[in-house]
Amino acid sequence: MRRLRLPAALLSVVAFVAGCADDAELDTLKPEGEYSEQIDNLIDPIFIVAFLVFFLILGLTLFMWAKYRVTEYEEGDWPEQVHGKTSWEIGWTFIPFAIMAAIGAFTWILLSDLNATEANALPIQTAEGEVMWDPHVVVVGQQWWWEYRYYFDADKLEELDDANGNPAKDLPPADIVTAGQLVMPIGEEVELTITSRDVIHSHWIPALNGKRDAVPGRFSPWKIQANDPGLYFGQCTEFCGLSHSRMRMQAVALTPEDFQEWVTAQLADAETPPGAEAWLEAYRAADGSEVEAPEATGAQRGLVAFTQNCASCHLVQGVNDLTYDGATQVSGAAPNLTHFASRTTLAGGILDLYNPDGTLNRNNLESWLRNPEAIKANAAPERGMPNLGLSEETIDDLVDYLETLGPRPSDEMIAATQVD
Amino acid sequence: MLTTGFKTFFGWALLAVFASLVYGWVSGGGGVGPLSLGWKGGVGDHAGYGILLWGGVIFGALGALLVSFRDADAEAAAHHRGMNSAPAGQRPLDASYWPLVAALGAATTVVGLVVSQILFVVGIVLCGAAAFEWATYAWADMATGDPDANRELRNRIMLPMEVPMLGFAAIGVIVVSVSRIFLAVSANGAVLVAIVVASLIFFGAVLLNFKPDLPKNLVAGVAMLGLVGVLGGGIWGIAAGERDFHHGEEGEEHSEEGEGHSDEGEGHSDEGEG
Amino acid sequence: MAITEEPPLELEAGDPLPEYAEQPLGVLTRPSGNTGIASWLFTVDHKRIGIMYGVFAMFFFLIGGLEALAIRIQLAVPGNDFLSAETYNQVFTTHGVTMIFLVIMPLAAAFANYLIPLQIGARDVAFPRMNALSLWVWFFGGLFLCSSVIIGGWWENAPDGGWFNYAPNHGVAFSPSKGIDFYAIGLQITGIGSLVSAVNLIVTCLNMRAKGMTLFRMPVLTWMLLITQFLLLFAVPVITVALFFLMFDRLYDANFFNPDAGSDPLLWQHLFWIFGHPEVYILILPSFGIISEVIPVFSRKPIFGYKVMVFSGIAIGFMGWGVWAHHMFVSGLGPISVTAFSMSTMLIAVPTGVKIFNWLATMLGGRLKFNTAMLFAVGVVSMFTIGGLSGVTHAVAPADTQQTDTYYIVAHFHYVIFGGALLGIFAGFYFWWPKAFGYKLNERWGKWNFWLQIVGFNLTFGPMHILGLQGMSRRIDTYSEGFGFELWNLVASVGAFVIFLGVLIFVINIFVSQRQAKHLPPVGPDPWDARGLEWMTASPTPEHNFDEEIEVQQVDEFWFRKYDIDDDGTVHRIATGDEVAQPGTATGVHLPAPSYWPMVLAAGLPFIGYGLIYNLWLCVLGGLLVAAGSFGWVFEPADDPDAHHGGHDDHGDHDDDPDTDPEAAAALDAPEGADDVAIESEEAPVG
Amino acid sequence: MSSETLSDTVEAGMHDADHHDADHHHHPSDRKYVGIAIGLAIITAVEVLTFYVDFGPLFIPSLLLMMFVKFYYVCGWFMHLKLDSPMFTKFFVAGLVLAAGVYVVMLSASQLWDNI
Amino acid sequence: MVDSEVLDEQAVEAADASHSAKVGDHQPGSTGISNQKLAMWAFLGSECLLFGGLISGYLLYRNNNQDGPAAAEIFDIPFTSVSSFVLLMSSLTMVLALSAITRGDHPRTRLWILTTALLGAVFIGGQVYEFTSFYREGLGYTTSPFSSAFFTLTGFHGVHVSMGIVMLMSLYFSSVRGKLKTENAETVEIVGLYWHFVDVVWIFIFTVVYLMAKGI
Ligand code: HEA
Ligand code: HEA
Ligand code: HEC
Ligand code: CUA
Ligand SMILES: [Cu+2]
Repeated sequence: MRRLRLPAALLSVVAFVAGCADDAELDTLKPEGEYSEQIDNLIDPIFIVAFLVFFLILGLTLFMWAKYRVTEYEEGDWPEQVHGKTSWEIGWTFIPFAIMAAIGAFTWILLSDLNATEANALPIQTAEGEVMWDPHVVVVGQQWWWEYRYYFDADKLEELDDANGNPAKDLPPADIVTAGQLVMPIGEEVELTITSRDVIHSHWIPALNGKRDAVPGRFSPWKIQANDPGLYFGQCTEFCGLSHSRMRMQAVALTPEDFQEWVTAQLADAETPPGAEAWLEAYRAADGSEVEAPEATGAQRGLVAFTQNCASCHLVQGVNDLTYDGATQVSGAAPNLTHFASRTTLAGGILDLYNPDGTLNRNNLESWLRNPEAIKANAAPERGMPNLGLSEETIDDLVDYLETLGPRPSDEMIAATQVD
Repeated sequence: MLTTGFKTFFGWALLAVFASLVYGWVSGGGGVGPLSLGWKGGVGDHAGYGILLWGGVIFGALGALLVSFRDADAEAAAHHRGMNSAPAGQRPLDASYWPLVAALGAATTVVGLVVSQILFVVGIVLCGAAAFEWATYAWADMATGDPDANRELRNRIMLPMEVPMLGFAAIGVIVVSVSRIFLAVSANGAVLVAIVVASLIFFGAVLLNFKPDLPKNLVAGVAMLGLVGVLGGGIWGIAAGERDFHHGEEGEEHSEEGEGHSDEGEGHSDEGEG
Repeated sequence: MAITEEPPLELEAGDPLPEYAEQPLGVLTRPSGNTGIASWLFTVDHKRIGIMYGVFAMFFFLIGGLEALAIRIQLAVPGNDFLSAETYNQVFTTHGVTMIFLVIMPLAAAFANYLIPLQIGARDVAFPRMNALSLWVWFFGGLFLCSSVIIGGWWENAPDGGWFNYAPNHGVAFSPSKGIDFYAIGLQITGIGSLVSAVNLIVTCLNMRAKGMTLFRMPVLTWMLLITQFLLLFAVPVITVALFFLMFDRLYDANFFNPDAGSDPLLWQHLFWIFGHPEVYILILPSFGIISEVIPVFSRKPIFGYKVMVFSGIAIGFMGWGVWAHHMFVSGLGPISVTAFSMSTMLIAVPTGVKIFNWLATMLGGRLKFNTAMLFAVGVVSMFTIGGLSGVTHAVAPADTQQTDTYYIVAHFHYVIFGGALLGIFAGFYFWWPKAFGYKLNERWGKWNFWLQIVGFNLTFGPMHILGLQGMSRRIDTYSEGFGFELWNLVASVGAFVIFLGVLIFVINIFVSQRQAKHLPPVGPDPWDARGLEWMTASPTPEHNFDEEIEVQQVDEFWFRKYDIDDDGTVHRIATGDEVAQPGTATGVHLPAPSYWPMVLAAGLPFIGYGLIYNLWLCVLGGLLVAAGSFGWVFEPADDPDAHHGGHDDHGDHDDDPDTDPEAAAALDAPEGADDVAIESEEAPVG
Repeated sequence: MSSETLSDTVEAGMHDADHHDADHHHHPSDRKYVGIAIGLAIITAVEVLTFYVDFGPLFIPSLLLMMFVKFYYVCGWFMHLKLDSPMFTKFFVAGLVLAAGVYVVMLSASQLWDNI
Repeated sequence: MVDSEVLDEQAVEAADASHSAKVGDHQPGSTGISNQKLAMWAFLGSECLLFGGLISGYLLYRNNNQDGPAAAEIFDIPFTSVSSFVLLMSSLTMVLALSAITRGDHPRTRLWILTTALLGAVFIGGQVYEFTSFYREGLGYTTSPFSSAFFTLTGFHGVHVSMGIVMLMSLYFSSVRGKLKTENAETVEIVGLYWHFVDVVWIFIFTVVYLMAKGI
């Protein structure tokens, strides 16, 4: 494929089709799900029609250039003065019209397909026992990362209403909240309800379906589906300010079994580093007053540092969910870190969290904590994560702690990631 | 050769600059602030200072223009036309009522300084208008030897400013007065007053339409009375204050947070008019 | 300000005045004369105004082009840090805004101003002073917009929301710099210019036509420009509303686009695109008109299907109003709206296709002379088609969900705008240059210009199709390795520099040709053996356009005065262009006098703009300028009274030939001719 | 309600029409204007009445109808569209129709009618 | 506000005619109609889209009053009805002015022009009153989308009326100075067109914004 590219460069129009490269993770012409395939099946023939029309026009032009070209005008050398020909003109009104009508018909059909949803029932084990889940995820865009919220109780979704104000800032509590990576079961139609807490973003996983904007104040329906397990890349495509280019995400498609496993893990509270449980207990009971902290391990110290520095914005279920009172952000939220280490990327899907060999990529995480603005231009503290001026030791401790917020993702997933 | 035009404008410029300095100081500025345009140290009230200084600059520029381009310079003109002597200038023919306005303006300004900012602004505006008109009159009256030409000259400069100003002033007086009356009386009273005022205007016009030869003095007198009535009503309205508006549930909170903005909102329509 | 407009000195009776004494004294008199910079600044001559539109637009083109180059440098390689994210966002926004509002639109306006009166045989536009007003309002508005780059720091305060500037990202909370205030107010100002000129040109087209010039004898270019003006007339107020809402939101905390108060951010998108889509046809139709003039001349055939050309233009103008939501396919509109707008968008391909095929049919069987103007025109036919076809692929809404906001869109609109509008405008430059300046542009340089531009253009924007389909988002300040974007971005960046070279050669060509022309015989009124009325007068066009009114009997009137067609279809020459064309030597034609007021009025607007952003007192100053400007205008006689006294030489560029041409003078004395001229010119000054 | 019947209701004795300059345009007489104005006033009164009296399901249709009639009379007679060049009507109607069309579609797409 | 400049422009063009005498009486355009009138009508066509946009914005947000007062709660229909009458009658006086000047009856022209301007000023006074009282009752410009849209729409209309009054006053002054001749009737007509248009817009606003607030 790669070799094909040079000749293609000579005729960029041809390269149009050939342009799909092996490493093009966002390639729109390499569908991996039902809907993206439908779109591809519609557009490929249209591309061909377009090529034909273009070559017709170009061909006619070149033909006339070859046939009728003169270098100088000679006195009296005048062609027949044709002022028009109605039959021709009717012809080239009608034929394009017919072509467009055909394209329009197929477009119409596909549009109604893409906008229809079907009710599915996927059995899911939750804490309350098995529920039948119609796969559905609420997607919330925010400068500059994505949040995914899972509600296994369909009634909760009824509470989403787009009447007044921006409801995305005040969503009902979800069973699972994650950031940057949308985890979904394969083979199922996964409905998305897309909204935003601040400006307009656009959610796009090219391999699985087209995009849909996340508009504040609106809940836009969309759906995706993946045929095979894997990691599918995405990118926010509506201009959303400073770090629009660094607002990415991935869809992680798992087999139903793996998905169940993931759900089970996510439903649990975060694990507290061994030896720190007592401190945490005391801290929560003390309601803000000083409690002597454990100093033994990095993770223990990290927990303390986290509680002091980070908990005002980041929620870790089971640790600070009692004291967390919303982020100091315009949008009112920061990524939920409860099972942070179970993702393979961080910071809006732009940094790998693991090395290819499966170890934690401390480098990335540390540099993020050292100065997020250097990695992702932002407008902190109102928008984006601020530089908190942490000491190197604290950063080390925090990384130790964050690593405990597992479980670790599977090796295949780690191998599939590699975003930078 | 310094022409009268130059002298008039330059005089005004000096006066305005001086006034701006004084104003900059007395309104609470410190040290050399007003001298350095606020660069080294403060100026009291920026708005007034700015207007005065700006006026000075404009007058100065006009004066400089006149002298450098030898506009309205009778001698230069005479020279240009190859004549030996310039024709004599002409004394002003009309009595000028601008000194009166200027005096009124000055008084209002002083009173305004003490009493209310609005009055102060009104005073400043009056002074400015008087100064400008007066200066132009004075200049135009002596620009050439021909009174007709002088009048034409004056009109050329002044009409583009006078006409819109007068237009605005006319609307402004009525709008402000009428709305103050409406605000002072009860809601139903406002309806009534509106009906009465509009009917008076309308039927007065109808009457005049049918009886065009009513004595001029009578008409003028009645019109004057009407105007005084409206104005008086307005002043009464201001004095009486607005009636109690019945606030919505959260009215209080809203009106507080919305204070500045709503004013600006209204300011908008005013600007549009300007 | 006409402070001392001829204050007559009281002279003793009987004194004879020397000639020069009639000249008013002092510079503050009403502007007069036709030399020097002042003659440009205060002119109300539609030709000078047209030329100034062109020159200013080229200046902005340089700015917009440099911004484009900055974009391309930044994107040439992955992870580049030539521009910070902050700067990049401002650069692409100003690039888009500059190119659309300050380059293509005014370039079209340049042709509209210069050519409409000439093509319909008029002496000037309906309201010459209003015409000057629109120029200056637009230009000052443009400067105001561009000043945002400098004011408050280099690239600190420029608009950064993208050219369509979606809500609520354009709010103060998300864009705290003053940039978007500049955007809102700047576009508002330029909008006033467009609106005024639309009104003016519409009245001109409808009401100033020469005798016999019925609507369906107007040249296709005039028709397309007329349609464009109607689009402007109705589209500008829509964005005016949107911009007011935005301005009030930003400056006075209104709630039009504030989702936290339950407002709908899509309101902005609707309003913007209701304006925005007609706007893209505003960009392209003038170019369609231009090549409809060029292709027949260099094919030696009349335009194929004149009426169909006109009607398809009208159809495009109409349909352009019903498709705006194709820019919102993924915004969550609801399936019914999406389907409806998808269908309506596809339909536009039909009238546009008709045009393409008619141009081809015009060339079919003709005698094609591929000089530079023709090359550019044919370039439009093929390059625009590429852009149009990719447009059709966006119109397929499901496919657009994959394409929108990727470089595939960037490719589409650069193909239609650069490959359609801009190439067409270059064709126009080469074609009408001799009419405006009296010399032809050099063909050798011209061909270099064309080929570099077309090659560079395809090199730049062709690969963007691939990039887009490979998933590269637009408006990203940088991209990572590993997505397959590296190669094509580099190619595109190289291409951009080739374009730059191409345009540079155009600029060089102007100077080269001007020097060469000194050694060449004058081009004469009709250098191309052309067809329209504009060629029926001397080159460069004399200030009064035509010596006498032309009576029109058919489309391509000028051509039919030169040629006759036999019954068997052969063409015979009956006269040469030089014989038919008017010498352009008439003197004493009474023309509208220049005026300061349009400039004074226009100058007030940026002050109001700065005032709204920085300090309301500036608004007072601006408001005074506007008020004084407009009322000064009202009280200024449209005609310069001096002209009646014969003191002024108002009649065009015959300074070198002060002696009145006896024939022309005689023509003036002749009752009918003189009356026509007088009435014509009486009418013009009304503006 | 035709304009003729409207003007018939006008009291005689309004301004004499004989000053009317017959050759200038073909503007209607003052009498006609006054008649129309009275008609408009009556319609407005009925409009205001809808505020006090319950028109039931007719509320909106009747208001729209009355609005349209007023609109028509002001444009047609006060603005002389009925008498002047049809070109003016075309310009104005073009703007009106375009505005109505475009904005109605826009509001529909914004689901305005749902939450009315 | 900027838009009002365009209006100015119109006023200017309109008033232009009054100062170049030769133009007023004879219009040689290809269509036989006057340039100025055509321009004014084109401009009014364009204004339809301006007010259409403002009205649409209002319709979209009419019920979104957040915690602030709602439309039906706050409107004072009796008062607004009187205002509407006043504006409507000013349309009558405007045509009477035109009628007078076509007859060459300058005193009556001045009378009716001045009456029109005065009635317009009363209308604006009423609007200032209305705005102030709404504000006092808790409806600030920033209170809700409804309030922003309402004040913007009616404010724009008010600015248009005010510009009209300025034009009328200019006509009045011209007439007083003897510069508004019988042959300049068209200038009065053009200002009148603008004035009636503004009235027509109010006819729309009064019905759709005020009266219908009750029902929906
Ligand atoms: C000069 C400007 C111009 C022109 C003329 C066009 C013309 C067209 N445009 Fe384009 N468009 C833009 C400028 C222009 N556009 C811009 C600037 C944007 C991006 C804005 C932004 O997001 O920043 C845009 C975006 C844009 C979109 C939105 C994409 C998105 O953001 O998702 C769409 C979607 O439908 C579209 C469609 C079309 C269509 C169908 C035409 C049609 O008019 C084209 C018709 C022409 C042809 C089809 C070719 C000739 C026809 C034939 C030879 C006949 C035979 C053909 C067939 C049978 C197919 N355009
Ligand atoms: C009229 C329209 C127009 C034109 C002509 C161009 C021309 C070019 N554009 Fe632009 N472009 C837009 C309109 C236009 N563009 C718009 C509307 C956008 C969207 C903005 C947004 O997203 O908000 C955009 C966005 C856009 C992007 C996407 C940015 C992004 O999404 O991140 C890119 C990227 O490559 C780009 C590149 C270019 C290039 C390389 C050129 C080149 O063709 C430019 C070549 C020109 C020159 C190099 C100038 C040469 C001039 C001279 C030498 C002048 C000399 C004259 C004198 C001295 C008198 N443009
Ligand atoms: C003022 C709020 C704020 C504070 C305090 C804060 N963060 Fe963040 N954090 C954010 C935001 C917002 C993001 C999302 C940034 C983005 O991707 O653009 C984020 C992202 C992160 C991420 C990446 C999450 C993911 O899943 O992609 C990590 C890890 C993180 N923060 C850790 C920390 C730690 C550790 C601390 C304390 C030392 C901290 N944060 C303090 C706001 C905050
Ligand atoms: Cu989020 Cu772009
Ligand atoms: Cu479009």
